[in-house]
Amino acid sequence: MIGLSHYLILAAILFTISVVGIFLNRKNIIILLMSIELMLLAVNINFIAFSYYLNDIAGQIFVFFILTIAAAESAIGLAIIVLIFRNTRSINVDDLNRLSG
Amino acid sequence: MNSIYSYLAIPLLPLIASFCVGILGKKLSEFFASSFTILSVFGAFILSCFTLNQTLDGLVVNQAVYQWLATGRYQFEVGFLIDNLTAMMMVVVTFISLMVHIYTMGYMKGDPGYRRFFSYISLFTFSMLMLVMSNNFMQLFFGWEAVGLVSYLLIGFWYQKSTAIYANLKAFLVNRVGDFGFILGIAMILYWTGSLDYATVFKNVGIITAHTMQLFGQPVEVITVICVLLFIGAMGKSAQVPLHVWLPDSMEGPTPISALIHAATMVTAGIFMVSRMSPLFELSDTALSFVMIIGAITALFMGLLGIIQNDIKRVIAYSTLSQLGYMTVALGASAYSVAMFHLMTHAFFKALLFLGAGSVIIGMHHDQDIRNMGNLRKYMPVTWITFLIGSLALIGTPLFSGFYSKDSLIEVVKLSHITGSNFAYFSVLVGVFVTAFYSFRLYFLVFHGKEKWRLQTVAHNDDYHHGLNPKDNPHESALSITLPLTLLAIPSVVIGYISIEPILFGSFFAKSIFLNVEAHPAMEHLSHHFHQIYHGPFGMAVHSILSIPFFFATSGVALAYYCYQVNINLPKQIIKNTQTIYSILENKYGFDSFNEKFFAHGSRFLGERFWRLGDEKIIDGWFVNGTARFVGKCSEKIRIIQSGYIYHYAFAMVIGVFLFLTFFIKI
Amino acid sequence: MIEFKDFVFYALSFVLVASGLSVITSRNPVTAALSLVLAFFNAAGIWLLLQAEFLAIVLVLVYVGAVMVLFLFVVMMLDINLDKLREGFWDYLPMAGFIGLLMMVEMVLVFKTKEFNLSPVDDSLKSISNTEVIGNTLYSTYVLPFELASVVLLIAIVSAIALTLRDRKDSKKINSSDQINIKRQDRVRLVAMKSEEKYVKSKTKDRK
Amino acid sequence: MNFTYILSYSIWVPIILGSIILLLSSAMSDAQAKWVSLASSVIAFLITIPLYTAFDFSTTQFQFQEFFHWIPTFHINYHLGVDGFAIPLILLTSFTTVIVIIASWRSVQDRVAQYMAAFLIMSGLMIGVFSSLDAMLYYIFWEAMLIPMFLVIGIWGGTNRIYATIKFFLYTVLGSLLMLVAFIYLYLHTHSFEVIDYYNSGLGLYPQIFIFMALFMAFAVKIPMWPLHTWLPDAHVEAPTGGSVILAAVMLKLGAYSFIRFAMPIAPEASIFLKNFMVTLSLIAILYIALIAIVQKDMKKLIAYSSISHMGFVTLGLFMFNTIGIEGAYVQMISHGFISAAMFLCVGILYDRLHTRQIADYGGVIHVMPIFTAFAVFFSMANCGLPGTSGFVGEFMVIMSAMQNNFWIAVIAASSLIFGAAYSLWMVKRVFYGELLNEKIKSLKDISWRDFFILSILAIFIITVGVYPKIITDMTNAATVQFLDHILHFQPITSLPLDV
Amino acid sequence: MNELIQFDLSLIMPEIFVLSMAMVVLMTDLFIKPSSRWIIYSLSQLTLLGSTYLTGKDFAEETQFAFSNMFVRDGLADFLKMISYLGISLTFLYSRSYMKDRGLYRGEYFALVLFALLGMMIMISSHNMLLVYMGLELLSLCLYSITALDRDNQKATESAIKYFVLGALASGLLLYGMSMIYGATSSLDIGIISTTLFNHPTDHSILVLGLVFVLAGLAFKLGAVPFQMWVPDVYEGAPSSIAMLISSVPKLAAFAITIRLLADGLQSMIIDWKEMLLIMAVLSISIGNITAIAQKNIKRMYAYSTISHIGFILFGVMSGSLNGYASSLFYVASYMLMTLVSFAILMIMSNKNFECELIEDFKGLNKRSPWYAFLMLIVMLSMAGIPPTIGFYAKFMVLQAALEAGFVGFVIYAVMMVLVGMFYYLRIVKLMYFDEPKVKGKIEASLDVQWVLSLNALSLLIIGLVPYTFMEATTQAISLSLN
Repeated sequence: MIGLSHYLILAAILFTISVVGIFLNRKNIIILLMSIELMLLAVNINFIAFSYYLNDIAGQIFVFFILTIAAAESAIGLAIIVLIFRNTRSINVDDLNRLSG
Repeated sequence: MNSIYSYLAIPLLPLIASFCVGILGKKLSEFFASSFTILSVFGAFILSCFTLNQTLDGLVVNQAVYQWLATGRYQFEVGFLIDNLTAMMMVVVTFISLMVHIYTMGYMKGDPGYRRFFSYISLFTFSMLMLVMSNNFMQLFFGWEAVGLVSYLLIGFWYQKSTAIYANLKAFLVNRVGDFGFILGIAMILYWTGSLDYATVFKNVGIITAHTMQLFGQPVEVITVICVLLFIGAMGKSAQVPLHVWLPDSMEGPTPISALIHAATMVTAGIFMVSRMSPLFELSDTALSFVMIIGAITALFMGLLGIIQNDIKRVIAYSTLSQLGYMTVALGASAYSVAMFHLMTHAFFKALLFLGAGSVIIGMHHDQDIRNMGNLRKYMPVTWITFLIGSLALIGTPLFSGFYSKDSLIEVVKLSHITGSNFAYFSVLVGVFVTAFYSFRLYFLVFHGKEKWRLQTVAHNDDYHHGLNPKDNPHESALSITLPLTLLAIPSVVIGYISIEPILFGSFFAKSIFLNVEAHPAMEHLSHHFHQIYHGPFGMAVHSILSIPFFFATSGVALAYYCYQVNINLPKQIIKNTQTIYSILENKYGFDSFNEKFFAHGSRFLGERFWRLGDEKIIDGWFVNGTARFVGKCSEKIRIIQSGYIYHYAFAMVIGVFLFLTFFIKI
Repeated sequence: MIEFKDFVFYALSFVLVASGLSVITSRNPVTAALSLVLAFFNAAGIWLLLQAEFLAIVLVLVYVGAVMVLFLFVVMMLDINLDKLREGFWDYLPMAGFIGLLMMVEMVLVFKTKEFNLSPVDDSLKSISNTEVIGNTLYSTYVLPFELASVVLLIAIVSAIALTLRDRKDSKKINSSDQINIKRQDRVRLVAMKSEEKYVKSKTKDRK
Repeated sequence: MNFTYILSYSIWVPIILGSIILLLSSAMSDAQAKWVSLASSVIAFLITIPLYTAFDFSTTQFQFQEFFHWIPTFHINYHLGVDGFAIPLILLTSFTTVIVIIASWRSVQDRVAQYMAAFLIMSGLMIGVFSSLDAMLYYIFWEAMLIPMFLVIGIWGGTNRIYATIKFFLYTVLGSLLMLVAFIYLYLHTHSFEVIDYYNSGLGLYPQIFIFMALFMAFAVKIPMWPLHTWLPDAHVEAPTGGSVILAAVMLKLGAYSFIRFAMPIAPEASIFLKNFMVTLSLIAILYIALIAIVQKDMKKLIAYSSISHMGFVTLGLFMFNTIGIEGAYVQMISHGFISAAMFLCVGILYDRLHTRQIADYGGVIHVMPIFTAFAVFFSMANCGLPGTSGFVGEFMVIMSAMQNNFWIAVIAASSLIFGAAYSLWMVKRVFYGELLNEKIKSLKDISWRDFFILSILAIFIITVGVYPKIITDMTNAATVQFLDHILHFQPITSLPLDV
Repeated sequence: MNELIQFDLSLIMPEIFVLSMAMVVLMTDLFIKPSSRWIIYSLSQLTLLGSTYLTGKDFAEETQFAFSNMFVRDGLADFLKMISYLGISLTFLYSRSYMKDRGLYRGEYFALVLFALLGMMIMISSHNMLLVYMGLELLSLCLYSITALDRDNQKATESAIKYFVLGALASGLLLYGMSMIYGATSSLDIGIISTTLFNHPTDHSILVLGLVFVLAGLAFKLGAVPFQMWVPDVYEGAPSSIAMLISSVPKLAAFAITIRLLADGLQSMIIDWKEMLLIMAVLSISIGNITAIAQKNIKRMYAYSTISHIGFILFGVMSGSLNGYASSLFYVASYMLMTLVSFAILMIMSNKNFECELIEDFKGLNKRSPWYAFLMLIVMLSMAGIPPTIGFYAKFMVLQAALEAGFVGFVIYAVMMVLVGMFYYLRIVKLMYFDEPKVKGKIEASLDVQWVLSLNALSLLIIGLVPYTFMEATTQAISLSLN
């Protein structure tokens, strides 16, 4: 029988994948952002699973807002990436170390 | 003159004079400066004589002037104790001071520091009077240090001379070593008797005799510790071995100072102090033995050094050391009055000798080397005669003042049974011979024989000793110099004869000096001798002609005559044959070099170590700057983490979360 | 005995995890983006299992339809040197694997071993359509966040424009008010000069 | 006359006058600034005089008390008041400020108004420290005082001034931060920042030790006690003359005063418990530091080390727990205030003329500056504790009190008689005596009437206290008795575990 | 229902006003010439004035809820909002000429800052995790784009992307945590979470799991170690005016949600978050102070100093008592006042061709302008925590609260770190007062900036002399809100 914990574990696995993704794709900002999207997906699965098992709509509402805001966030994030690319002709994270120390 | 405040005038007169002259300085004429101070000291002298007269009538004043400090259960007052002992000292001090004042007018003529000098010696007179007149330890210590200060200032009077400023620093420091013991002694007295007032202390002192304290793991009688500590103070001031090293060097000061401070008055402060403290010292035989042995060593070994000195003042200085040793030996034998008696006679004839030496030095144009003198009696008759009188008094020629004091002293040591008295007796006996020898060595070399300055060809290498040109003749000094010489010569001759009876065997010191007759009967025996065998001072002189001291003295004079008048080359041969002994004497038994190497270098070495290693390297280097450096290094290390790469930042966050999870989730 | 629902869950989960892994390991950002699309589709499926139909659809519409397209658009637009980005790709794997694995184990242990003490809030929820419930609550209870969400979107628009919109460098647009407002001193500059003769003289002097 | 707010006036008048001078600094010429500052400092000094004349020395009560609620949230009050311990130090402070301003007349050329203002403000703050009866108020004055000093050393100091001033600041703050922790701890226990409430806090021994050590860090740095002393030589060497004078004459006293006011009465059992510790440190200061002073090559450093050594007497006297010791320590504080001020002024006078402080650069100064030399020798003598000067009284009393405790403590303490003379007079010998070899020294002129005036006033004070020290102990007698009574009969009520 | 909405709206009036005015600003910008930007500036300042009025008009004496208990208006909220208005207003004022010089004096800037203010107000007033998240994102998105507003500045864009990526990661973590807490307590409402946890002890470890993630998100916003890495880079990279904005007011909002979530919602988990906060606080204080020493760029130095200040704020929160929260509130408010001045002086010293950002640039400021040097001195002393400045009381209150909570050892450690911190503050003082100026020339600022800046800086001293009112306000705000 599939229970709540299955969903939570699935989300946990996704979450972990996204964390590992951050480590692996450290140089590519776009995939970095995608990893974060994956993380948000894990969060959403959590919320929806809880919402379902709690019989409470609030979780789903939260997910609704997460989706909205994540979209807005991506827009801004991508805009900044475009700026970066214009300025340095690269999105390589290694090139972004003018600020350090 | 019954109110205590009237006695204030005695010390204050010189103080006021000193202040006026010192502060106004160059604005005063030389004549005014000197006459003002002389008048004030003269006033003090006259008042002192009055006081002496009063005390002879049995007056004893012990009264506070004002309260100095009151704290808890302790009260410290400034006050005077005037009794026979004090009065005698006051007269001696003011008299010699007066003589020196007068003498200085001639001696210091034309010196740029003329006024300063008068200011200093007046200040000294004040300090010395405060010392002798005090009725408590605090004030005693004040006078004690104040005379030390003036001594310091006067030794370094010619401040451009490097030897002088070396000597004055040394004098002060060595004295400070003595004072170190002295103040500890005072502190112990305060602790055990609850007061520093003489009267109270002497009243309470009986209580502490039974007490012992642990020192180096040994039980020691408290009273012994107190006495030894106090005596250490006396050792500093009265130049007893091993704290004597400053006195020969102090001869760098002007000669009047040597006479006043470093012969007649200040250096005897220790003797005076121990006499004053007789109620304490009488309670501890151990301390008395200690005193006696130290005195004996000083008396003999410092005298020996006098033999080889060539500087006229140094010879007299070592003689002073030796005589101070004599006095100390007397103290150890509980013969305080004898010590005081010798102190007084010594003050007169030693001042005379020093002033005479000063006169010679002027005559020789500041050449002090006796090897360059000779036959001065022809040119300086007054000096010659007075000097001879002084020398005779010093070696103890019967009927001279020195005879009475010294002979009594030797006798009382002989009669004493305290531990170390045998050694002391031996020392003082040999000392008589030595004294006679060096005194007359000096005398013959200076006043008799060839006129050796005429042989000199070499230019003087020292700027300050001009010396006499071979062709010049020395002249007798002016009246201001010869007058004091003459005035001092009189008591040098007669004072012993006059005063031996009242001072030693009469009741003169009865109220001032406490004697435990049962434990220390030497004085009693001496008195018995004096009255029963000699029948008075003249009889004493007659008797002494057959005594051992007289024999030693005459043989000393004879030997000096032989060596320096008859067989002039003998001394050189002796020196050649006794190189080792001679070099030991030459090095003054190595005290100076030991002090220099061990104490001076040692403390500088330690200081340097503490500073460079302790302060700079360990505290500053490791802890203070080390911490700063450590933080700085940490800072640089932590900066590296802030690499500028986004992924490192993200890692930090993720790892942070991970660590938090690991720490806090308990499954 | 595996129920159908379970089977669907496992199947979807497997693909979801696989596509997730593909997102983080693919060489090309485009592949990654497409894998992410796949992941979203599977997630939407899982959400359907959890009876969140509305959100499942929104996920597909909004995320797949808009966000991922935006991603792809940017990926395509930017001329990216892929090789450089892949340098040392696996260097951090040990650490990542270690931390990821442990973290997962920790979380799984939390979820696995403990019983949830859940108290269902409202049973009536299941009787009405999911979309309707969401609609109702969104416009009543959650009206404030809803309004704020609109502000967030507005901000996204404003800032995206503010950041990326720029005048083209070769644009010849004329600002007429600037032209009218111009003053003489802005255009003409009077320069005081030394007289020519002196200048020449000094020149010759220099030559000497 | 009514002197209700006399303490506030003493504190705020110099601060406000100083601030005004600071604000108007650009509008004033240097000469104007000097005269205005002098006038201000004299006014400030005159204000403090009624503290002495109107004080009732027979009672142990705090007098001239002022009480206002300041921060009721934490029961912090603006509470001022003085007892016999504070009065002499307040007078010393305001007096020294006048001295400093006169002494800086010629030696300061740069930013005169700011310099003078800094000292005026500092003096107000220091009086604040001496008269605060509220721990927080005290702490604020204590810390605020650092700032002008920091700037004075940093702006008008010597070549290595920055290292010195930062070291000074951090060292001091290290201690005072721990003191703050201790105050807060006490506040949590007593719910008050009133010093008097702290006295009756009834803490157990271990909390007391904690409190004592925290306060110790603050005060020991200030005094300074070995091994927290290394800031002092640096600070003194680099500070301008006025800074050195204030530092030595007043600031070091703050630490000792605070031991009397705070550390010992608040933690009486602990102070008895830690007596041996404190005595050991004091003795190290007396002996070890004296030895270091002997080998110094820089005059100011020498005097700085001698200050540390002398302050060792203060702490030694305090921890003898007898009347003569505490009063001796107190007299030593006052006396050291005068003597060290005078010594630093002397060095300053030389420095202004030759711009070097190295002993080796001098020699034979007496030939050209006899009057000055007379003063310098006198102050050196006072520094090595010559009887008749104030320097003797404190040392004498402390040695007396040490003997009541232990023979060997007294022995080590008395050794300063030797070492004190050694370093003071050795310096005198090398600087003032000897032949005139240096050409530059030959051209020196003797001191001006201004310097003469300052030095004679100081000399008169030194002699007065030396000849009649009762003038000081009369002020402190009653306070001392109560102080000892409190410490020796302290009864803990409850014990507060350290880890609350 | 209608009345209810009306009541809700009346509570939220300031937010509505700010939102509407932000849009007005946005629209106005389209229709005015660049030379008339002062209109926008004035409009923005008017907005803040108006919202101050609206908030102050019915300053909350008691806690009131709106929008199904999502929105709360209480003493804490109103106090923080008032300070935020002040902060934003000062930010506008101080940055005016700086932004003009760099061509950033544009409508978007004002609109975005006002939107960010809205986000902060929402955060401050949120009583529901959803609203917390909304407010947070509202604020963050604005800040990301403002950071990148100087589009051609490589440093600025670099810092923006760093801020953005890490911020997104942080909100992912925060959301994950929220989901856990939601699951464990079946509610998003902070009040209900609190009562549920009190009444029905639920599974602990899942709560801890949630707590760790939530804390990570909060710590990121505050800039506490180990989530502080963005702070120095963003401070350095962003234009000074924007760094000033990021460093000042958002900390108030972050503090508010920290208090709401931890002290209110998860109060029964105090044992757990106390320790976590302790670790963060100790690390922040140490790393902040120690790393600041090695900095050459003053904005970076400010960043590390901020991190250490955050450590202190967490120290107060960690104490877990009303006293502790009040101390943190006092700290964060006074911190805002200090940081504004510190950045303002930086901007005054910059001009069109010169960007003052190296510590070296402060050399000899006393010679160039004694007054600004004095103001900077006050700020540095205040940041170092030397009385009688406001910074001292901030530290005093925090230490007092921490000591009350029994952290003797940590208090002593913190105090030692304060000492380390003094070193770099003193270095600025040293450069200003003891060194010779590298650049000559006077420092010019418009009259209003001069006066306000002076007032602002002097307030640090004046509040330091009479801190009672301010202290009482914070204590009141906390005790009214958290009972």
